[in-house]
Parts: sequence; C-alpha cells; structure tokens
Amino acid sequence: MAERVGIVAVAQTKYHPNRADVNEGELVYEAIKQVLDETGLVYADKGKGIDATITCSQDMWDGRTISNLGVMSYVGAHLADEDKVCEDSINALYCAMARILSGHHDIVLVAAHCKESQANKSIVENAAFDPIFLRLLGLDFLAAAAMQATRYMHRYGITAEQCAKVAVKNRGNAKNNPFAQESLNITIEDVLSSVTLASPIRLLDSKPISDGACAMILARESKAKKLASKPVWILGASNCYETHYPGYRELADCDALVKAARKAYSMAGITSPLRQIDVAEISEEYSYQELLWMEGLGLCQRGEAGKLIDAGVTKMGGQLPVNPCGGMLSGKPTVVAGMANVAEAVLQLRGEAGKRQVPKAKVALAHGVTGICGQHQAVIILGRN
Amino acid sequence: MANRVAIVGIGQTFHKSKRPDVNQAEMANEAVRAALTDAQLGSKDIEAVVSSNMEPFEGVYLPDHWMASEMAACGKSGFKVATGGTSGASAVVEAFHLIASGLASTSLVVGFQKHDTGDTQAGMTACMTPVFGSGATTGAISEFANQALVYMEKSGAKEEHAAMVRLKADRGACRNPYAQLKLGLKGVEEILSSGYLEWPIRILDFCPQTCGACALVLASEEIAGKITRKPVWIADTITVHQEPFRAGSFGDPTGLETYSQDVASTKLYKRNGITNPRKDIDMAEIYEPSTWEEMMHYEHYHFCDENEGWKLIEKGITAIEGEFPVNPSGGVLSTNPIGATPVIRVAEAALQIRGDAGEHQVTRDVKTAVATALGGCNWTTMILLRRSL
Amino acid sequence: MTKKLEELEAFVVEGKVAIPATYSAGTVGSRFLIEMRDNKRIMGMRCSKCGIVYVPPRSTCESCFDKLDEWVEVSDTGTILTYTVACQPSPVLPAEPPVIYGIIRLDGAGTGFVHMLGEVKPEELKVGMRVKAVFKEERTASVLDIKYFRPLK
Amino acid sequence: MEKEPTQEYIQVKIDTPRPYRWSTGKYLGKLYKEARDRKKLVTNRCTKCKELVYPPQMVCGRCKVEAGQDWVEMSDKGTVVQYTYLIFPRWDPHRGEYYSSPYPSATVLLDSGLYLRSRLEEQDTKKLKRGMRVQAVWKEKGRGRGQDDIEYFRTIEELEVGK
Repeated sequence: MAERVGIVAVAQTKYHPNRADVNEGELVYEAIKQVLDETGLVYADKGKGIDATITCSQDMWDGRTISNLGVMSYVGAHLADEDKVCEDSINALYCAMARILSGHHDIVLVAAHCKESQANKSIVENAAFDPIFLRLLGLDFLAAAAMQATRYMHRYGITAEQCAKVAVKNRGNAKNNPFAQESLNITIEDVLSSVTLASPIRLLDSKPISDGACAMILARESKAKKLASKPVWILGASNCYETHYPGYRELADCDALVKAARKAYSMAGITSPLRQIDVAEISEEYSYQELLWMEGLGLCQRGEAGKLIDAGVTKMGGQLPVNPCGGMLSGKPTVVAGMANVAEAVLQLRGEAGKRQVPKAKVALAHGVTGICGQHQAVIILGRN
Repeated sequence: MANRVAIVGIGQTFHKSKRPDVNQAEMANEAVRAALTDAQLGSKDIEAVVSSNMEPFEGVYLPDHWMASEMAACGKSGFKVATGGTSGASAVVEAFHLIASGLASTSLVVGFQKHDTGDTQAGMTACMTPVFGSGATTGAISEFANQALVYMEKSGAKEEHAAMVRLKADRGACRNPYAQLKLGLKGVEEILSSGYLEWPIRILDFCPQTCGACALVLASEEIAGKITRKPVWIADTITVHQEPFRAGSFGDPTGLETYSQDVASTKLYKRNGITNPRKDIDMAEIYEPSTWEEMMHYEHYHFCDENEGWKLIEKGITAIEGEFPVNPSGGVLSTNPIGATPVIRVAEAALQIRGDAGEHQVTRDVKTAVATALGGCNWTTMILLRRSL
Repeated sequence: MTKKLEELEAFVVEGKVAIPATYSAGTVGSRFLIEMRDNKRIMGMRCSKCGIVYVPPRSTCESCFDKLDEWVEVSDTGTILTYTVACQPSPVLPAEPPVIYGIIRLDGAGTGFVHMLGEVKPEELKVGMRVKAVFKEERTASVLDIKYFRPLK
Repeated sequence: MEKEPTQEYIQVKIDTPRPYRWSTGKYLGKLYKEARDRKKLVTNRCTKCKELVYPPQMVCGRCKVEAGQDWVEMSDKGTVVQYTYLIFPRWDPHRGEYYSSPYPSATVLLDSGLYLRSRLEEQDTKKLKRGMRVQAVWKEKGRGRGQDDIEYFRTIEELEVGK
C-alpha cells in the first residue's frame, strides 16, 4: 500500500435509551459537528476538503425507504458524493478506506446513526430471517443468539458464571465512560438472578435499547498528518460473511470472524494477537458473544475464552483489556456499535480515553458484527505508528 | 497509484414480472452463475461481494445475509449498499474502489429486486415518513408526472415525443433476450391511446415492475489480463446526491434547479477529457424510469442543449442505428428490477463495448460508453467505461 | 423570533409501515413444503459432489456452489444440537411464551433444522436429546405444518 | 419457447406491520407546534444564504452549515404552479390501505415564497388550472402534524385590482 489511511477525528453522542427530542439528522449532526469543528474541514471537491461521505443506517430501523434521505443535509451530501452502507457501521469505515486507497478520494466523512427506540426490535430483527423457512417461527436475534449461546456453552463448557463476568466487567467499566448509556455496579449473582429473556440469556446478559450516533473523518496519510496532531492509522481491516441458515452452521465456532480477523491481522503484521494488541473493543450484544468473538479473533484457542475472563486478562489492568468503554452491554445502538468501537480505540491510542485509558496503548482492535448469530463480521486494527 | 479495474464477467436473469419458481436468493444466484460463467471463474475465485437492494420493497432486513451463499459471499468480504434507485450503481462504485484500492482483486456486484413480493410504489412512498411529506407525496409516479409537466412547458416537448421514446425502447427490448416488456409496438398512435397512470404519465410512459437480478465480476488488471481478452475498463465513476427539491419532494417544481446530473456529468467529463459528449462517448445506457425522464436526462447529461432533448428522439439520433445510441437494450422502460437496474445499465454498456450485445448491438463502434443511475431524491451515479485505458 | 434550541419542542408521531409481502418459496422450497403438507415427509437435498444433505433443502451447495437436484427423504426423528426457551412476550412469537426453539439434526441430514420443541419441560431439555416431528392436522404447505418436535419416548 | 411444466408454487404471505415512533426533532417540531396552536406555517431562513429552509432544519443543506433560527411565518395563500392527479389506485404504506383515487395534488407557490406540496379541494380535474389562486384550509382539529394539518388548498376568487 502506497499511502496509509488515518483517522483524524472521532466523535460520539452520549448513548441514550430514547432520544425522542431529535430526529435522525439532528442526532447524527451532534457527532458530525464535533469532527467538523475539531478539524476545521468543510465539504468541497477533492483537494479542498471533505470530498465524500459514507453514511450508515438501516431502512428497517429508521422506518424509511432510503434512510439516508433523512440525514442528507446533515452529512453535507447536497450536490456531493455520498453512499450508504447497510451493515454494521464498521463496514462504512472499510468502504471509506477503499475510497481513499483507490486514490479517488482524499478526505472522507463517515457517519452512522440508529434510534432503536423508535422501532420494535423483535419485528425488525424477525424481518432478517429467511421468510420461507425461518420467519414464521417467530425468531428474533435474541432467540437465535440464545441458541448460539446454548451450543457454545455446551460444546466448550463455558459457564453462565463466565458469561455473567463479562456483564459485570463491562457494566463496571462503563462508569469510566462519559458516553456510556448506563453503568451498573452489579455482581455475578445479580446477573444470574435477573429475569431470563431466552435461556441462557438473562436481562443483565443483554444490551439495553439505545439511541446514538458516531462520526469520523478519514484521510490519506499526507493529509492526515496535516489535519491531526495524533492521527491513528488503519493497519488492517477486513470483513466476512457466513451462511444465513443457523442450522447449516456450527454456531459454537464463528468462521466468518476467524477469516475476517486472519486477513486484518495479516495486513497489520499481527502474528500473535493477544500479545501484540493492547486494547480491544468488541461488539457484544449478549455477554456470551464477547467470549465467543474473542475465540474467533484468535485471542485464545477455541473454548478457552472462559479461562481468560476467569483469569482477569480482559479486565482493566489485565493483559488485554476488552471493552474498557463498557461495550454494547452498557448501551450502544446496533448499526452504530462497530464504529463506536473504532472511536473508542482511537481515543485509547491517542491517550485521550480519560479514566478508561489503557496505559501505553499502541495497537488496538475494533470489531463489528451484523446479522443473525454473527453472520457478518468485521475487524479493524488500528495503530499509532 | 490505483489499480485499474475491469469488468470481466456479465450475467443477468431473464427479466419477468413474476418469478414464483425461485425465491429471491435463487433469483440472484442465476445472475451470479451467469456472470461467473462469462468470466470463466469459479465461486472460489471471488474475494468480495458487494450487493444492492432496497429492503422495504420486499420487507427483508439484511437481504444480503439471507442470500449470502447464493451470492457466493460466504467466507468472503463484502457489504450491501442502498441509495434508492442508484443502489446498483453504488455497488459498482464501491466494488470498483475495493479493487482499485487493492483491498480485493476480484469482486462480484449483485443487484436484485423481486417485485412480485411486495409493493414497489408503496415502498417508494415510504421514502417519506409520516413526520413530513407523506401527506402529499404518493411515490415516484407523482414526481415524474410533475417533472414531465414542467418539462413540457419549458421545452415544448409533446406527448408524441414521449411516445417515440417508448417506441425506441420497445424496438430495443424486442431484440434483447433478457428484456421483460416486449410489446412489438407499431407506432406512436398505439402508445398515445394507452391510459394514464397519473396525468400526464401514461401506462406506456412508465417503467414496468420486474423480478430480476444482474451480476458483474470486477477484477484487477492483473487478473483481467489472465482471464479475458475483452476486458471492459471502468475509467471513472462519480456519485452526486442532493437535497429534496424546494417543495420538499423529489421533483423540481420550477425547472430552474441545479440537477445532480448536471453536476455529475460536468465533473466526470472534465476529469476524463470529454469535451463533446456525443462525439467523445459512443453510446449511453441511462436510467429512465419514464419516457419524459429520458428526454430530460439527454439535456442534464449534456448530450444536447437545454430544451432540445426531445429533438434527439425526434431525429432518431439516440436510436440503435443512430449517431448516439441511448438504451439500445430497451432500457428501464422495458425492464426495471430496481436494485438491479443500474447494474444492468453497466452490464449493457459493457456488452456494447465488447461487441457482445447480439441483436441490439449498436451500429456505431463503441469504444467509450457511459452508464447512469437515478435514485433517492434525484441522485445520480455515472460510470464511464472504455475498451482501453 | 429567535429561540434557544432547548426551548424547541419535538413531536413524536406514532405510525407504521405496512406493506404486505408474498414470498415465493421457489421450486425447491415449494417441493419441500408440499411434501410436508401432502405426505408428512421431510425432504432434504444432497450435494452429489460434497455428500452433504441439506435440510431444509437448497438449490446451491454452500460448499462447492454446485447446482443441486438430488432429493432425499430424511427421517422425522433427530437429535437436538441446541435450544432456547424464549420466556418474554414478543410481537413475533407464534404463541404465548415460553416458546422453545431448537436446532435439530434429523437422521439422514447433514445440517441442523431450526424449529420449535414441545411436550417437554424446559428443565428436561438437553443437547443430544432425541426428538420426533409432530405434524399438524391441518396443513397448509408452511414451515409451521410441523407443530413442533417432541421428545422420543 | 417450451411450456414450463405446471408445478404448484408455494407463496408465503407475511403482512406484519412494523410500528414506529418517529420524532420530528426540534426544528420540524417548531413547525408542528405553530401549525397546531396557531394554524400557521413557519420555517427558518438560512442566515447564510437567506433562502427559506423547508421543512425547517437545523442545517441548511445547500450551505452545509447551521441554518440558524430566523423563523419566518408563511402566507397561507398562493398560486398553483403545477398539479397532477392520481388515476391508478396505490397502496399507502403508512395507513396500510389504498389511497382514494383519483385525488388531485398540486405544487403551490405561497405568496411568501415557498413551494408546498398539498392536496386540492377541487376534485374536478377539468377545473384545475395552473396559475389558479388557492388558500390553505386547515383541519378543524389539527393533530399536531405540521403541514399535514392543512386539509387542502381551496380555490379562491380574488379581485385583480388592489391586490
């Protein structure tokens, strides 16, 4: 690669259970305004400013065909280049990265929003299931995830306590994150005695409904160095699909993530992820997912993630802190979560993560997931150098 | 600098109004197989898959996930894009960048729409939420009706000219094995006697609703050199979106606004040394949801001067054997699976460059072609193709 | 007429998007559903190259991308690979909670079949449990023609 | 072409409506409030380009900067610039039923310089003409739906003199 891609500014809204006070545009603008102010950039032709925008939102969540119509004005898209990626927003960054590496764009704004509060989660998610063989069964992502959790726990002997530890850790971490929707001082017992949503997933194993937005500016290396005193570089990025029908998959292994991670690592020159990565932000809509995705990410052998949480490897101060910000469990909207993970990773690498700062973080991993039982997975590796 | 990107495989389904014999995924699969066969590649040779589709039309959230295996996407990189009518072109653009950037060396582009599933017009009406604008806006046809009225008054175009556009489209469609509507129309009278959908748009002025899919295989120069002797190069792409017009709608109430097509084509031509589009480009496949739009777009894309679009059709300039053929495939007026439509535009333009368009191959030797897409609230994506770079 | 932003008030409009949809099961999906309706048979599709038997059937092999057309009948009994008990009410559940979902590897199939489980207490469920399909009396060529899978005695 | 063998194809019908709670946001909320409380349309004028931003928005899409809060009240009289009428019955996704058909809708240029899409009271399409003067008729009891609180525009007679 001739020139690298740098992230020169990041911003998130504070995540909130119900932002009925703003529409989608006003919500995403809260984040966009910050990155525009920080960089002083304006929208312009290539060479003169932000020359393209990649948005990320979902028609089904926004309740609107062509959901990017709702944010047109707020993302500077009038008579300008814009595209909308319909996966988790981490893929919008991948798309923006391609735009820059192709040589056709210099500076790209990426913006994602989702207001989970305005739609019905089960109905939206049910619409993602194959309408012929699955949808009538009434499945949503929770029920599917619960089957994945059962399978994973059965196959590798992961315990409910180990999953609960993830919930306790992340909700505790959230108290250090001013953007977090909620932080809770809870115990393993609290998690295990909270109401069961779909066995083995309990209320405190799952994320709350959340609204929020995230914005970022990406630039080619030569521009990034001028725009930011501490640009963060994308060292590797990839994503991967696997098959839709959950019965066709071994749910206890996440092949798509294994492949996505392998490719991102190879781009970034990472051979020993647990040792080389200093901090990881992983999308865990349900507590078991942090463990399962860690295995997919190759941070440990298959079935070993439970041991890592038991040993405190992923807590603040551990060898590899995972989700210092509190993760999705502390409230981050779907769609936005992957980009929010990148934003957090950037703050960590810039040393600006405040009370949740991981000391001397030089290489960070951000992960994003879309779909049923992690059908589409994406990984971005970021670094200071 | 960037890798060159070639189209090395082209495939589409036979487009029909109903496809009960396949589900959505299987329908896309037909196009994917055809494109892979055309490229002489196997599914394992593909590194990335970029797809496009409008979810509310079929009511499937994340349709690319449902269809992942059928699109040969399992174990591969990729994502779905959606920008309304331009979605398919957006997918081509992003796949182009994936390869130009070196992030992938081969990519499938898959566009699809299964109109027998939902209600397309209703899906479009849902572009507006009840919060604003849905009270008076009733989907795409109203917008096109309004634009046609403005255009008629401004340019002096008559309903006969719109009919001539349909006649041209039908002649192309009848020669295109994949086209959906093949009416075998004899003359404009037949068209002028068809009923109105919404004044002044007649049934035959408007595109049909189609089940269909179209897939392309894009490859880096290195791969293209190995597998094909007839690569079609993507020379450049441009996307220009815009705000809804002043009435808060997609249609321009004044006829005076700046159009995304103007901005896009001006920039694209300038970047690529095109000073006289009708001379420097050999043919175009444009996204014309109505006959009126086609005439307007001739002007917006600078194929002619302002208010002269209808003269191109009157003089036969844009006919299959004309000086500057537009939509020899029969265009959107004959076939419109929305998510796939812009991919078909690119596919058809590429076939013309390869000389593989069969019976609807244009008379003029096509070295350079442009494919366009229309979506969102009058958004534009243009893709410039060349036989050699 | 300038106001502070905080003084502006947002309205919430409750509504819906209602576009009925009709999904084609396609040639392969239709045959699967018709066999269940007419003959209470569960059909799979075998890839002659890879040997995998897909249930539900599909027209393209996940693994080798070959076109598939080798129909095989699989058993209506199988083994639970995983399960969950959905305990909370939701607008998409087909019945009052608790609703038990499971993925079942039918005997003769190479993949898991996602469906519901019944006639079983949640605490008795376990991976590896043997189950059998219970068909509805009134069948309409729907995946719900199977009422659920019940434990094999 | 060979005739395809007749096979029964199964169709799975699903018509679950998806409920939403859309927010107007703060700027559009102002339009809603004034329409509900005073039966007036208001919008903000971009402080940079001085053009009306409609619907009111925090950011002027054209200038790509915050539009500011220069609120302007719109006249409720205007001229029909363009009109059309629906002939083919069409599904309304937000009500889950067909639109009544035909109904004329028009682009009205309000005297205060704003283009508006709205319905017309006049149902006789022969009586529609461009340039016709119209006035907004507000719903008896506005539901707080902004522009949609206008029932339709009614044709008005105006003396040319003294206008």
